[in-house]
Amino acid sequence: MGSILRKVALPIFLIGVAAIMGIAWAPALLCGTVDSMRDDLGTWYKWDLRGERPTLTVGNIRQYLEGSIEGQFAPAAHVRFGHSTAVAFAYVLWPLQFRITRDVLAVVGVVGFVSLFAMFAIWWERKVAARMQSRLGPMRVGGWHGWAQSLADGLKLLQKEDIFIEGADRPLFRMAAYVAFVPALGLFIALPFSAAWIARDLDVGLIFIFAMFGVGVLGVLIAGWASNNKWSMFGAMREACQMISYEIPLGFALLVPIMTVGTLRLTTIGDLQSGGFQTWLAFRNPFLLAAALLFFIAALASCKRAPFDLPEAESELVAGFHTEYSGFRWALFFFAEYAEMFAAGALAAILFFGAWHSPLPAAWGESWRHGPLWQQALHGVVFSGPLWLIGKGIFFVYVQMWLRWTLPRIRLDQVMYACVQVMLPLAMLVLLANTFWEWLVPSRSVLGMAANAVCTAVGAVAVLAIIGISIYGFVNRRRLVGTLVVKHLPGA
Amino acid sequence: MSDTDIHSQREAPPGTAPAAARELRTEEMLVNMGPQHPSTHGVLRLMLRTDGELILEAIPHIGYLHRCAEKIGENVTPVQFVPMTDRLDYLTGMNNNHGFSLAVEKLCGLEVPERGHYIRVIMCELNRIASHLVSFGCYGMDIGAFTPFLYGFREREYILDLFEATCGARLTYNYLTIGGASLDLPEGFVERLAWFLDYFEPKIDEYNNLLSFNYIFIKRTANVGVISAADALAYGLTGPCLRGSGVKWDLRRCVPYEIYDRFEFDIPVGVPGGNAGIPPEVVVGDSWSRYYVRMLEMKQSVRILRQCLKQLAGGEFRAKVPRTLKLPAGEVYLEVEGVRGQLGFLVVGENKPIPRRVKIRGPSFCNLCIVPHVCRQVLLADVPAIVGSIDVVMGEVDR
Amino acid sequence: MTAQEIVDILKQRFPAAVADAAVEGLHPCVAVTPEAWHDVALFLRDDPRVAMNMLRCISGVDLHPEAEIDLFYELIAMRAPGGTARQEPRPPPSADIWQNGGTIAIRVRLPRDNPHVRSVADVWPTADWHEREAFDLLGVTFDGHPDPRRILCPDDWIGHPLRKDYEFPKEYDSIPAAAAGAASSE
Amino acid sequence: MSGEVLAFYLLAALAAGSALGCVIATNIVRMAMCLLGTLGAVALLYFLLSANFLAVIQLVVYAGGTLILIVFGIMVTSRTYGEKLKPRTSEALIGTIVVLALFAGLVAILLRAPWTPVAPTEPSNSVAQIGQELLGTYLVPFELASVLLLAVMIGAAYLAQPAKKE
Repeated sequence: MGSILRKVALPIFLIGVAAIMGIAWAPALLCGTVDSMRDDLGTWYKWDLRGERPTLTVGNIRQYLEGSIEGQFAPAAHVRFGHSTAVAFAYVLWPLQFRITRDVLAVVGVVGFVSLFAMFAIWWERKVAARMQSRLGPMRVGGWHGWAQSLADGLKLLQKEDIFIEGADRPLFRMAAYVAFVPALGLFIALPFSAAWIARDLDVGLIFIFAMFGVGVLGVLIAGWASNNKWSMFGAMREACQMISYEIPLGFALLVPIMTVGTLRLTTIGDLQSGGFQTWLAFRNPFLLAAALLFFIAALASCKRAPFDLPEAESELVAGFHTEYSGFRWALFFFAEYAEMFAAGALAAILFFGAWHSPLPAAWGESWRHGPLWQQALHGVVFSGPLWLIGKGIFFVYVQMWLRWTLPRIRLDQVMYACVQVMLPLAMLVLLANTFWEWLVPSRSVLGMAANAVCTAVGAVAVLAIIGISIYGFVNRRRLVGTLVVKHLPGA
Repeated sequence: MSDTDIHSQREAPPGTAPAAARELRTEEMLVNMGPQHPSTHGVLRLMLRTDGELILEAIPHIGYLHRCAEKIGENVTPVQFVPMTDRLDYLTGMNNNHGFSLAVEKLCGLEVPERGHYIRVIMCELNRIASHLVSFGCYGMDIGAFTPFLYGFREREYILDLFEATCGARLTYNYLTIGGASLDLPEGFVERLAWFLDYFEPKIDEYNNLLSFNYIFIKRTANVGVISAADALAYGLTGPCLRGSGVKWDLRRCVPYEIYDRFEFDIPVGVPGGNAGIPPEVVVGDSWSRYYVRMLEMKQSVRILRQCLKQLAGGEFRAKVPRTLKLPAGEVYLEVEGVRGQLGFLVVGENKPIPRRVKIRGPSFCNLCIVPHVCRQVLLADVPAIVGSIDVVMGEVDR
Repeated sequence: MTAQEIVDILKQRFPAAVADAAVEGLHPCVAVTPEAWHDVALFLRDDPRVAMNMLRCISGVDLHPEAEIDLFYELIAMRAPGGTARQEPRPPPSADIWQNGGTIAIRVRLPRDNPHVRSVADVWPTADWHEREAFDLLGVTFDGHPDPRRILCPDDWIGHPLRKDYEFPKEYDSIPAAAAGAASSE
Repeated sequence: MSGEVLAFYLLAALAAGSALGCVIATNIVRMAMCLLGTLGAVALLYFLLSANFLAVIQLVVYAGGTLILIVFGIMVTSRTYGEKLKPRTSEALIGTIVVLALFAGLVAILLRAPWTPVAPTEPSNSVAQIGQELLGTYLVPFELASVLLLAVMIGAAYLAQPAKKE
């Protein structure tokens, strides 16, 4: 059994990925179909409106699918179904017009995405760390580069005993993991993967995500308190200090793009950057570029990643706030951490780096967007779609890993110093400068266009350098890794 | 806990904290750091009396790895005791073998043949590099940088491969023994060693770029745990810890033993920051200086090894040692420059094959006793930085 | 400064306390009476001629059939560049290398039952742990020691293991000893 | 019963239950956690009322800020780890009287209020509106509040600074 699995491991892995993507794609596609049917039927529809809405009947949908009603925008317009198929599909599509169905689907999607991403990211982090350290990392479980390592770890963690420490405050100890995990999950409700891929398009989406980052800290605090362990306590206090302090520069850095675009709705912010690479907000003027950097650093501190990983500094605090946790409760903290890492990366992408748009102007693909199914799919890959946001998010997660495996840890007083004495004044300064810039320099003026061009050039050089280094590293991957490792370990 | 006044509190000598700080002081907390703690390098246990993150007092408790090495030394012959010395400072087995063998040879008046001397120096210096690599990597870990650890171990593997080819063991060698070395160097050893030296020397600069001159690393270690030269002498610090305090003292040069007077090498010491590429934050005797002395010592070891390879003589590698070696009455105390400091052996003979007493002066034991003196009014995160820079191996502290 | 010179200075300063000296052997050593040892130690550290600024080791030796215990204090004078030094290292020293200003061992002989000697932890702080070790393993009591506890053995250990007549316990804390009778040599 | 009504009753029950828990819990950190339940449930109620901005601010300021400060403060200063906090009988009595009076007052107001249902309107851009109002109509009180906060901050900084070395 094992050997068979090992042989077909890579296909299983790839099919799994494809299936996950498919599961994620399908609801959006189907919902879109239903929505276009309603549009075609002349009913108005808007996502977050309350009030009376005409509903489609199964019969409407069947007629639509059979082609008895001509639709203009529906993808189904290009396909003709037979009667029985149409009936079957009609029953599948009918519930999708109700909000509750979509919400359930969204929740399932968010939970699924977070868990899968955490498992992927843990495996990937181990691979990244290994590569940086001339090792190979997980190589055995599952076959190809140990892709099933996280699955195996998850199984192991599920089987582990759920240990309660003598003298721990049991209800709080239990609750802490959830209090840490739920906000990390909750922030994905307002996080758009693309303009249409969002569970709830809140008009205050940005602050909601910000709030969720803040509430998650309580879990860590409570975990440290309830563990009845002095190291956990130290970790919790460090976390509280760090988070409360870094929320302020984080907030200031967020204000800079908000001031430029004038909205808190993330989908609007994203769609304002659809005009190609040079319209990405970070490249609009130098202060936005600086704000992007400040945001990333502050977000790093909020995600308690190295060099700001003081709450779990293992050389000082054993394991910090989760010293006493075991099994699945322990895993929940990591799920939360990786979810927050991705959210921070995705937020950076949405606010500064073109959201779900590719560097190509979205206008070029406008005709594909309304074309047949394959053109729509291609549009999602080439111009704008959730794949781009997930890709950018993963890139920023990678940067966080890269920093973690390179830099030493900062001391607590230095963390505070960096926040209060450096980050905060800098963020305020950037905010002020951006205010004056937006006020005095119109984006169509010579100065505005020159600043845009320079920043775009800087960004382009950075992107090209990263791509170049990656290709160089990949081509020479055998040479860069220590010879011992290549010779002695399996899978080389 | 107020974070802004940490520095003022650190500067204030204990007991004279400003009035406001005394008023705001909360309960003191006793925390056990170790014996199972990631950064206590084995089974050191520190009792920390803390006020928030501020350490008021750190009391080391040792003895968790006590294996009665000295009692064993009184019950076996010196040749049988050599393997036991491997297990003292388990990272520097060769140096320990060497020190004990020298002491017994001095007591019995044995002469080591020429080639034996060179083999000993080669092995000791290689082991010094191997041990400093571990120290470099672990210190990175203590500060929170993971990657240097793996790099240090990667290079150490090459050295252990050489040791394995020579004596079959990778950690507890029992190779340098009374009268010389127990085996000759294997075929091709010299070429492999020469290759390794060429490979390794540029790596040191790479590590300096990666860790030593990293801004965060400097901020974490410079001006932390400053030990003055006078304190270092009073507390019996030796080795890189003493040299980090600016005392240019190395037994290999100051009280020459073996054949170290035939080689040219420098004694790296801690120097004040700002000159010669040393970061301006650095103070003589701080953690960074102690750490950096080790990095420079690796380069000097490479230099010694190069000269060794050039001068390496042929011939016998071990003197004729009687099967039952009788230790004459009297005692001898001999110190060698071990990796962590001066490793001393007192051997008392009484005209029997078994010594009356074997006393081991472990450099880690003597270096560790300064911890309570230095870990005062520092932050919790500084404790690993200080203990790590003193670089103790508990096998030698507890013996 | 050679051992002979140190011994001469000591004999001149403490004629009563300094007994026999063996400067010629492998281990240049001078015997000092326990009562005078603390004063001698202070003198050895503070006298500019001798200036033994580092205590390297304290070793206790149990002379079992005889009813005595020897304590060896290994001292060394490390001279900063510019200080007087006779014994020069063979390669020409660079200007700032510290030099060996002489070594000497002090032997303090104590009675085996109830050995007492004044602690020198206030003279050389490093003596603190060495003396604790000598107390732990050999049962020598150091008067005036700042922290007279056991150091290597547990606090509730009975006996002093490095004594020649020490009997290994059959069990400790109701854990049976794996190798009972390991004390006997082969 | 529609979903919204169901959700309202659930959230109201959660808010009230947590508030009750906050009062009767004997461990101070558990009280704080009950407070989190109340604050969170109230935030969700705001969401239910389409007052998104208010809800989010509730989360940021109370759950994410104030509550963390409270818990942090408890951890740093509390010497009552594991100790049970129980009000004295007199305290409980006074508390009950105050609460009953408050409850009676609220009920009276609720009964007297003219409840005219308002047709649900499309939510406008509430954030922009709030901004306009704050920096337009209510500029003076807003700025006064900021000045007060600034004074508080300066005072706190003054109190926290270490005594000058002589």
